Amino acid sequence: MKKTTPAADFARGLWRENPVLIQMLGLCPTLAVTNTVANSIAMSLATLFVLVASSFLVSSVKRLVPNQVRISTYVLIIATFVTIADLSLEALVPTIHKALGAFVPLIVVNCIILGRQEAFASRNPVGRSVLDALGMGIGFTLTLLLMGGIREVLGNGSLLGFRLFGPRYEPWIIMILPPGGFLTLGFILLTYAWWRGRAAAAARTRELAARTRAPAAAAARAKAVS
Amino acid sequence: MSELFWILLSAMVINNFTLTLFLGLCPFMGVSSRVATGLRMGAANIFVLVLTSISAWVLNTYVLADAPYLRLISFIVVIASLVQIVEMTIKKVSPTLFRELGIYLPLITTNCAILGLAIFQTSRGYGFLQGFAFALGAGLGLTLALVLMASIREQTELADVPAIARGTALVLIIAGSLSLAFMGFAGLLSAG
Amino acid sequence: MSPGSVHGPGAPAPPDEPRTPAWRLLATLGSGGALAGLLLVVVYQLTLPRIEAHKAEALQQAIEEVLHDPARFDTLYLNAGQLTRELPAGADPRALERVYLGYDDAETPVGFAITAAEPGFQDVIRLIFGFDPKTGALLGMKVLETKETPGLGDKIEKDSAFVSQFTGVAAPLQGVKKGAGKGKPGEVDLITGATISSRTVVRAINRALERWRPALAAYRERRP
Amino acid sequence: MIGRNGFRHGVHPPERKELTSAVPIRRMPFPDEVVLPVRQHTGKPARIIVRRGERVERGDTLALADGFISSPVHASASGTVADIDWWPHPDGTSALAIRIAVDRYSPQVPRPRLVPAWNGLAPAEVVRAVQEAGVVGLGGAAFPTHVKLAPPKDQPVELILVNGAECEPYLTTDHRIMVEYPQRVHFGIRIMMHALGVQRAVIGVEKNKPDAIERLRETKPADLDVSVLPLRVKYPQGAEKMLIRSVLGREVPSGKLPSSVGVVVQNAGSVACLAEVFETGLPLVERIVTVTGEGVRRPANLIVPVGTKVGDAIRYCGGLTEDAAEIVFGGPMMGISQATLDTPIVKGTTGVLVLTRAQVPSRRVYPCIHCGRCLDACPVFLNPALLGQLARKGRYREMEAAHLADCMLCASCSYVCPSNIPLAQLFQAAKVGLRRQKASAA
Amino acid sequence: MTTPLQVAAAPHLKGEMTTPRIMWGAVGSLVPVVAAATWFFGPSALLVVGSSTLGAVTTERLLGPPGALGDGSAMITGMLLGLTLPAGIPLWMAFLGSVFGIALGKVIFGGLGFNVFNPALLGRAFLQASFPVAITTWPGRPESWAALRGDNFAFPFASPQPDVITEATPLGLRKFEGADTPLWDLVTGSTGGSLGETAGIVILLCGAYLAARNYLNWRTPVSLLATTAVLSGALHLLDAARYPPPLFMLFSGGLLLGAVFMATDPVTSPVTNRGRWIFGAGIAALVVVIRVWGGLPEGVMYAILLMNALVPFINRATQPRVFGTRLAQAAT
Ligand SMILES: Cc1cc2nc3c(=O)[nH]c(=O)nc-3n(C[C@H](O)[C@H](O)[C@H](O)COP(=O)(O)O)c2cc1C
Ligand SMILES: Cc1cc2nc3c(=O)[nH]c(=O)nc-3n(C[C@H](O)[C@H](O)[C@H](O)COP(=O)(O)O)c2cc1C
Ligand SMILES: Cc1cc2nc3c(=O)[nH]c(=O)nc-3n(C[C@H](O)[C@H](O)[C@H](O)COP(=O)(O)O)c2cc1C
Ligand SMILES: Cc1cc2nc3c(=O)[nH]c(=O)nc-3n(C[C@H](O)[C@H](O)[C@H](O)CO)c2cc1C
Ligand code: SF4
Ligand code: SF4
Ligand code: SF4
Ligand code: SF4
Ligand code: FES
Repeated sequence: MKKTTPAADFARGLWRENPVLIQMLGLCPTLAVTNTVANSIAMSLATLFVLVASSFLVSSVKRLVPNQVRISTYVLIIATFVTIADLSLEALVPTIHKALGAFVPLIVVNCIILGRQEAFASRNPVGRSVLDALGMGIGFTLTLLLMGGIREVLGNGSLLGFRLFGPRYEPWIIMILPPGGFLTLGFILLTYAWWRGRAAAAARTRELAARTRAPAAAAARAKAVS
Repeated sequence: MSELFWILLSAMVINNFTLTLFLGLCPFMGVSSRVATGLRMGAANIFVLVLTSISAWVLNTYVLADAPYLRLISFIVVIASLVQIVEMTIKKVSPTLFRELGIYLPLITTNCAILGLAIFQTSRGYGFLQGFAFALGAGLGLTLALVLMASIREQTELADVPAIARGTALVLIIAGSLSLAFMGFAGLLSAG
Repeated sequence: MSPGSVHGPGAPAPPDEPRTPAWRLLATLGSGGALAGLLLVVVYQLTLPRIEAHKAEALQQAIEEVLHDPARFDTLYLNAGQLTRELPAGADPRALERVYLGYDDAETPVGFAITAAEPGFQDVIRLIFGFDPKTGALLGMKVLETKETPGLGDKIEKDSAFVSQFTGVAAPLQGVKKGAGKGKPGEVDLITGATISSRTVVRAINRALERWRPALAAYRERRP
Repeated sequence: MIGRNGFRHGVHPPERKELTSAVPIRRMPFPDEVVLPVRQHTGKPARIIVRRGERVERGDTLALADGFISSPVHASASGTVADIDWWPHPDGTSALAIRIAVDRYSPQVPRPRLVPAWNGLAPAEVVRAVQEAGVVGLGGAAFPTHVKLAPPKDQPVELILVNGAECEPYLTTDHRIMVEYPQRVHFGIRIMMHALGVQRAVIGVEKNKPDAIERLRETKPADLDVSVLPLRVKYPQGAEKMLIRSVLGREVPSGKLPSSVGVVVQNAGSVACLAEVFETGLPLVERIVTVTGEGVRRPANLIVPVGTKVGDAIRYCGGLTEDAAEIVFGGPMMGISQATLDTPIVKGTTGVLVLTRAQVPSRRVYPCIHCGRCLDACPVFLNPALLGQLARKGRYREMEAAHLADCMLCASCSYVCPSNIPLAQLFQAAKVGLRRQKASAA
Repeated sequence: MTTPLQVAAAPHLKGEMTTPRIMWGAVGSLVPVVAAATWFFGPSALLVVGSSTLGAVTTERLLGPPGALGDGSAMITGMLLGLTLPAGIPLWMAFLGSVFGIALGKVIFGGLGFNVFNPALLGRAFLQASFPVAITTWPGRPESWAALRGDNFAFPFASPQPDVITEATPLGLRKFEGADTPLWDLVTGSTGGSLGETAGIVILLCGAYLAARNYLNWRTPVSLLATTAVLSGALHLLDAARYPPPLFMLFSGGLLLGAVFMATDPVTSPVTNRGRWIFGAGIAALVVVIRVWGGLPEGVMYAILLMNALVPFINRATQPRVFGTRLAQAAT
């Protein structure tokens, strides 16, 4: 793996390799628990905890673990941390634990976590692994917050429980129902692709402008494009 | 009987694992571009789900009664090992079947539909038969969603889908529409 | 996304460590498992009291609500068609169905709290209700778990006008469209727009009562 | 045994035959130049044996058949070989062609009897004579006739089916031949029966040509087992698989030839031509074409020397009208539109159709709306909607699996498609693309 | 002879039917249905249909391929969506439903011809899942024809004011109160319901016109209506008290509108004739199941959407047998 800076290790997961939006991993929790912001926060914090803790441990013990039982060991480690997170949530915030339902235990099989162990923590030093896990976890958190935000605002007219639009707002209940999960993520991806398409078009125009050395004309064209 | 039927129907269409509970989305997104693949994946899923339901019931009844905190670990370990054993058996006994279904087994082992089934079954306190109906319904529902999605995706390959929607975004919108359509089954058999 | 890319079986193994003795594999897994188990036991023990407390509190709250703040309550187990206060020897309490019997300050029983469940519009609705066998009337009802549509079906939980009807109404209940009641005892107005969910509540209570009535009656007779 | 089931599906385009159906066949004067492509038939192009500047008489061989599935080319007029070069071909491409500057005042008398008299010839000798006379099918595909007269031994022919359907709108060539030369049709059948050793023949004629049916019946020789069968007016009744289905109620298996069900199908004009060749002793050097359409001033049925440039034929018919817009070789359903008036009329040219501007509006193509009309039109029960979508995406292999090979490019599907999707055109391109893909894979 | 020659591919003749003609023909035959809705429900009907049509057309114009409005299909989507809504629904909801239906039900698949789900029904399903109360509030009939029914002019994104008088639909009455509506009322349309569902006779006449002009394939509605009649007839024979009679099934709810205008959408129904028979029968079976055993009183919309999802499958299963292949198969 190419040497990167710590900042890059951390930043990777936030956007460029965002686990949900770019890598399409961990879709189940992303869709299932994001009908309110509070649930999104709890879920992503639990995931973040499991991810960072597992990365730390996996990276620390990577030399001790024979290759053949690598995966089994990782799963064992992850399952342990997930159970801890599950029990802690149940003890501390029982209402949210109830709302998340089976999805906390299901963090065990979240593709992001095992994926990072395989792809990163098992090959890199502890510090970098933790940074990577933090980045990925925060990237996951941001996505869940975005999803939860959109769904709660439209679906309930509130954010974190606070009414935003007053009592006359007619909530779009679909947004907190299952179809709303699919549609919201689809819509986010569409917006992202549209934005990228525009950025690419703008870049092409700039390049063209530089090459033709006709700044004025190209600027006019760029304006027309955007 | 009618309770078992309702459990099966509920897991299959009313609370479809994929379209309303969001379980097993990764195979749903990843393996739903061809109907033939989707069918095989679905069949493999039904098989593993039933196996899971049985093992979870055994574990819950005989092993885990006093150590609920080991539930997750033991589910994972037992399911993974069972699937592995089955996989090896199939490979030995019927190489054809292995080619058709076997290659999907390791992919399924650790997906959340499987673990989710075990967890739901536990938290709802299903007995053996109830668990079996639940697993069968979940598997059939998963297959239904997978195959519908695959056939629609094959169709959209021939469409002039705008560039920004190609790929996952379109699949999600289709899934949302399917999920919307499946809402028609809500309340089935419970209105009487 | 490439299937199998993040899960073990599909991932290519790094080429180092060509041969590891079996005992090392077992030892690694064994010690890992042992450590994990140990850790979990510790966390479990640490969190258990709070979790149990939450659960007990939730139960207590529900019972207090449907039995209107009894002084205390007993858990009665159904064993071989009989309600017993004491666990039969060797029986696993988790396997037995139960009801709760509340008492007022004078140690007079005020009624039973009974849980019930029926499939509603989306999924199973779970609820608990208080029932007084002496008057044959309900004491109250509380929904424990529902996945009904927010804004519609969840009114069975949130609509106080609906919930309050279950206090004092005579069993068996009869769900009627709002305003269509004929003033008969046992009538409960259903919720417009959530007819199914509200009717499920009525049905769940009726079915539970039908099932429990013999045992409840028998228990009352045997009481000193 | 003869069933009148008809075939299923198909379309009913307006017939427009009245423009020429009553116009007697007329000989056109020799033009100043004829252009004879070496590729006027299905199979290998003919091998040229003349040089520039050489003098040739009408009926002389200019190019020899190159193998069995090939056909020679004969001079259709006396004159000098002016040039041998690439020239626009009716199929839209260019092909090597021999241009002959026609002798202005030549009587155009051929050399005596280049083709032997038929009686007394053994079947194999008939086949050779037919090949040497350059006779090919005149129904459009220009398949060498002698090949059909020598079918594989394991597929015995029981019946000769003469195709007098002429289902394409506008065209009246076969119609006029059957009305004016019915004896020739019967004589041609007699020759074919002899060559094939077959006793029975059926002439299928669409019911919109009652005069042809009547004339054929009147003139039937008593010793010949020929029956004339009126057919429903429906396009593509003349496609050989449809014709066989209509006449015999049999389906030619997918990918097989008519001989697999014991039938040889020959166009009525080809049969008459066969007779003419043996009657006159002159090889195939002229043919009958309908020059028609609203874009021609005086539509007619003409005998023209093979190789006549279409411009010359049209000029003879009074020229183009002001609003003429498109010149089509063949009928409106399957014909090929021509970019130039210099394209020669060849052996396989059944007609020249000139359409006006009002008839060929530019049509906006809409996406397929899955209305299913094309499925209801396709006489071979393909799914043109699916094939069209696959074609747009270049997925030729899947088209192959969807029986692209069975498509006969009849364009019934394109005709009915409300979205104006050029289905048949897409399928033709796909067939070419598929062949290329396979060639490059091999 | 200097005329420039045009070169085009065969065929050089074309049939009369064009896609815009089919679509505008459907628009034209929806006009009487809208008129009937206005007759029954007053100016609210025009407002609601107008708003949803405006939403559809605007979205198609902004997001769709250039010139897509000329084919008329967006207009149909908008009008049909409007006809499936109650008269009192806020106009902003009708508009939003069309925007959703066209944007995520049609444009995203590539526009006309490529969509899998019926855009009008997808828009309605979206509205029903979003605003289940507003979309099942059937305002009663005020004394004056010209009065608005319900809060059509609710401020965008705000809830409608609760309507004073509401009435139940025949299906709702049947399902939740076990009450029957006289058949005569159903046929004459003097019942509650969506704008387009009470005008049964008009819908049938328009459908007959469309079928006669070959704008729609008659097999789908015939199969749908016949299967509904047979299935509900069988149930009714089993237990006349529990299961409604076939004529009630046919004339209540959106069955006729769905059968004539929605199940027949060429784009989202099978392309083969055999497929159309299956499609219609499948919708009918689902409608009967949902109406009889489901939680919702009406199931036409969901039934059509569910069968839409099966269309690729039906198409695949009902490919015609290619000419000359039966013999080939027999030989091998
Ligand atoms: C998206 C959606 C969600 C629904 N959720 C519920 C629900 O949670 N509970 C319920 O009883 N009915 C629910 N329904 C069904 C209808 O609101 C209700 O059964 C029907 O309109 C009967 O109306 P009524 O109660 O006014 O007679 C739902 C319908 C839709 C479209
Ligand atoms: C769509 C289609 C329509 C055809 N219609 C006719 C027709 O009307 N008359 C005809 O003689 N040949 C027609 N043909 C050609 C016949 O299939 C067959 O090739 C021909 O009759 C054989 O005779 P020939 O070799 O003498 O040309 C048609 C072919 C196709 C593909
Ligand atoms: C009420 C009505 C309105 C119409 N509006 C339009 C229109 O706005 N744009 C249009 O292209 N065709 C419209 N048409 C259809 C045209 O009359 C004509 O049928 C169609 O454009 C034919 O298209 P083509 O020329 O591409 O074959 C309308 C038809 C009717 C009945
Ligand atoms: C007979 C007929 C019925 C139609 N039905 C619908 C419909 O139910 N919903 C709709 O959105 N469009 C309908 N359309 C219009 C068009 O086919 C539809 O918008 C396409 O689905 C868009 O690709 C119909 C068109 C015709 C000709
Ligand atoms: S098995 Fe894992 S990687 Fe493969 S599709 Fe399922 S979740 Fe994704
Ligand atoms: S398609 Fe034309 S050339 Fe062919 S048979 Fe019919 S009329 Fe003759
Ligand atoms: S062109 Fe081909 S696909 Fe079209 S109708 Fe003719 S045979 Fe069928
Ligand atoms: S006729 Fe045209 S629009 Fe209709 S299904 Fe065929 S290709 Fe599609
Ligand atoms: S997160 Fe559910 S299958 Fe991957």
